[in-house]
Amino acid sequence: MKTKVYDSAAAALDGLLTDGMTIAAGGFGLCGIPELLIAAIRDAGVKELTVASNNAGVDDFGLGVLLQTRQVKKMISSYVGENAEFMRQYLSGELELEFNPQGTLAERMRAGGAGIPGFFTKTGVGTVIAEGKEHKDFDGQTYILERGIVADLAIVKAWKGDAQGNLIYRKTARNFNPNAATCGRICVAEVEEIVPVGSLDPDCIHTPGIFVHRIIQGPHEKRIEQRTVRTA
Amino acid sequence: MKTKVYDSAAAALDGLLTDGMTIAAGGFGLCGIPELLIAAIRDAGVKELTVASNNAGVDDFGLGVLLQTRQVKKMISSYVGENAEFMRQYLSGELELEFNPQGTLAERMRAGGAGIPGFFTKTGVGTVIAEGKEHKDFDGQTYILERGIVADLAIVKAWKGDAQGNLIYRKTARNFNPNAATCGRICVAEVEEIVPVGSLDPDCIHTPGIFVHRIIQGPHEKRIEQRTVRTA
Amino acid sequence: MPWDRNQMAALAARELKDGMYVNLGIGIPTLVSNYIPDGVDVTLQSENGMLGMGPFPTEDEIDADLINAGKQTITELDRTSYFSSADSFAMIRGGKIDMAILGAMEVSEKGDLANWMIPKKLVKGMGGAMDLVAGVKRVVVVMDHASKHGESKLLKECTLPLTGLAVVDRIITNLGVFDVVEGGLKIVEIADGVTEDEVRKATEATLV
Amino acid sequence: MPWDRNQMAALAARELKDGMYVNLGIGIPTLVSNYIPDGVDVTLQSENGMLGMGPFPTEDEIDADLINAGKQTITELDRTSYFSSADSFAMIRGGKIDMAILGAMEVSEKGDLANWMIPKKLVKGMGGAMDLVAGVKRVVVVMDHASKHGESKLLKECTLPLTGLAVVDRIITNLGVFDVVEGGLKIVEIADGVTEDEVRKATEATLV
Repeated sequence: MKTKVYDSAAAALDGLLTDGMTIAAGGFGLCGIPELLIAAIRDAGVKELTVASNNAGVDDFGLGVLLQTRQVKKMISSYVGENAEFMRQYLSGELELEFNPQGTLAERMRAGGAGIPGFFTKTGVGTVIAEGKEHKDFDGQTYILERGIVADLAIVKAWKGDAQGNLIYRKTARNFNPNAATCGRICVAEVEEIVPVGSLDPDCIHTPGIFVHRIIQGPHEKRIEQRTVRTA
Repeated sequence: MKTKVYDSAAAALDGLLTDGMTIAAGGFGLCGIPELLIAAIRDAGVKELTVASNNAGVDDFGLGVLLQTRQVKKMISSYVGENAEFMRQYLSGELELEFNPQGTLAERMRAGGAGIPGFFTKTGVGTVIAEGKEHKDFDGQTYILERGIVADLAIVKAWKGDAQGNLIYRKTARNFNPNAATCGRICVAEVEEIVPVGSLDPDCIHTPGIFVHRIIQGPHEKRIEQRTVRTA
Repeated sequence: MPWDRNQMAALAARELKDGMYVNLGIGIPTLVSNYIPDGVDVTLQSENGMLGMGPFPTEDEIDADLINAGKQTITELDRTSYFSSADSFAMIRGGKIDMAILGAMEVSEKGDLANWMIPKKLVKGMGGAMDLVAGVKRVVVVMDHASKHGESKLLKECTLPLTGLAVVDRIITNLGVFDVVEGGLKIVEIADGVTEDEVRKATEATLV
Repeated sequence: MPWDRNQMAALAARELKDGMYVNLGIGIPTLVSNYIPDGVDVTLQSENGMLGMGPFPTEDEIDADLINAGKQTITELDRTSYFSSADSFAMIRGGKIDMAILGAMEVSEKGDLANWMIPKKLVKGMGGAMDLVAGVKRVVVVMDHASKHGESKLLKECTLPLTGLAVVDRIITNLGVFDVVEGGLKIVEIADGVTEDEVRKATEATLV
């Protein structure tokens, strides 16, 4: 089989980026974000992006760098409180923002990847989130219809991966990554370590290789947003 | 915390069984079926059951034993070809049968467990499966609405589990078990080995303990349906 | 005397029963874990994808891959399991979490909750709050009784954009404990030294 | 001479391209794995929850926890991963599988497929067939051209309950290879020694 392993983030994204495309990104806050691929997208200069990601990074790291360069037209996110530049662009009308409840966003990615164009949820009923959406009662309770997300490109970060594209995540760095990986027409993964095929436990592979088209190895900065400690 | 560990299948089911209830069962063919809990349900004599399970066992093993004793009113399954008694009862009108496509059944269980009362799928459009179901177009394609399944009781079989109810499955014995586990109001699990809390890798737990209310340990027969071999 | 933050957290901790799975919001709710009664074993969920959240780490234990829903570094326990965000919210939406203890800006007498947005001022996003209040079996709100401007936060109708409709079961404020019941809020308990009259004067919502 | 089962399987195997993820049905399709061309590396999916299916086991390797969708004992490979049935069909429904090679009872000239039920006679269930034909990118059917009674299985309209509507891309029979195109079936190839006239006589479906 042709290898899925690429030498660099730029090489792995070669030919995949177009202006106006939709990108689904894994990560929660700065935890488990595809930082190398984000940086390569910045360097590629592709514009008018719609990005589905729970958060928008901070001003100088994560997706925040794509806001600095004004490459993002629209964000689909649940929480953007850590990013001052985001708030500035949004409040001045330079950036579109579609707020999704966190669980709705995660499920929309999973649904898109699973061939499910729509699902019903109670989340957001009676709030601004429900406006304009189909309402339907099941067993006496009201639900709203939410759409699956299919992205042109998914970018994810895992802990370990192999040349077949099999991925394993570590602790809470898993977060949105497995869901984002499934919803991209193409998925590019960055991992901390590419290991030989056969060395990952087949019962513990979180993202089977079928979802992953290209893969690169770190190094990663893995910045911490809030160092909160107790005294030993 | 009160322990979730019980001494026997009968003890684990005590107080949970009522005539007319709906039970979701894991397993595919005879692989990864909750054989001890099925036997205990037979012994308890509870009747008029609706059982959601991909298959119906064989005549004398798995869910087949509940058909022999006429405890099942209705099956929700995708394939029942291995069970002669099933076919006899069904063709004579003694047993109700709701065929679900295999992926629709698995997704219905997952949806029920995930608080999703309905989802749209392309599977079955234009076939008998779509009759009487809501049709809806998304992006020019037609889909049908399928309902989530919430069962009164889920019974599953795992490889290893701990007193917190965390479960790990082995190879293709995983199958419907993680999905069935989530869709029961109560879930009882049988495992081959109960291991100390902390000995399962937290990144590899397939079913977090929150889904599992009671747990028992084998031994299991693990019957093989079709021994197909090659010469070495 | 009105209760302070720690007393409110201790009161919220009384809600916890042995074996419960609980999600704690940011602010006073995070203090609740300091007051879990002896003999009560609860498992904390972090909605980014973790069950069995441990305390903050020591300097040596800090791990960039291990944070809670408030993005703070934390630790794991023996019982811990990790899962994807879709699986985490499947758990929440599916009604598997026994209780959520959350902060709020406003609560109405019908149990409507507003805690995510002040139009044109505070637009950070709802995060997982809408999913939690829609899915969790019991929702307990812990908040000050009045705003900084002295206005009641227990209202007939919320004025801010809602997080959820008729989702709150109990409210713990610095003045008392209130249950959402048919027709309004029922006083369950009042802080020592605070009179019912004072509570009534400080509350816009109907007290029944 | 019409093709035999192995020749049909070999023809189906020519469909396989390097790097594909493929699901093989029961019957002749399972034989396809014996004819995968040199230099072509495909990964076989088993819809019960496995990617990277290996050959049948030796007696020593038999494992009750390791079966394929036909419930036969199998083995794993270096690349293998396991997952739940919901995740397996998410993969199928989500269009991640490149090709399914399936048996059939009837195929219509519009690509409708019937392969799961003969009313009042054979009521075993559709298993994963409806999901596969609805979700997989390319569906190739391998079957005899005629029924045991000598009737064409390539029809204008299916007479049996459908598995899927307009889902088949290519049909490989013992007489030839046919593509579903606008207006009917297009002859791609005919078995050596079989004449086009013979094929036309044996076929009810419109041949274009």
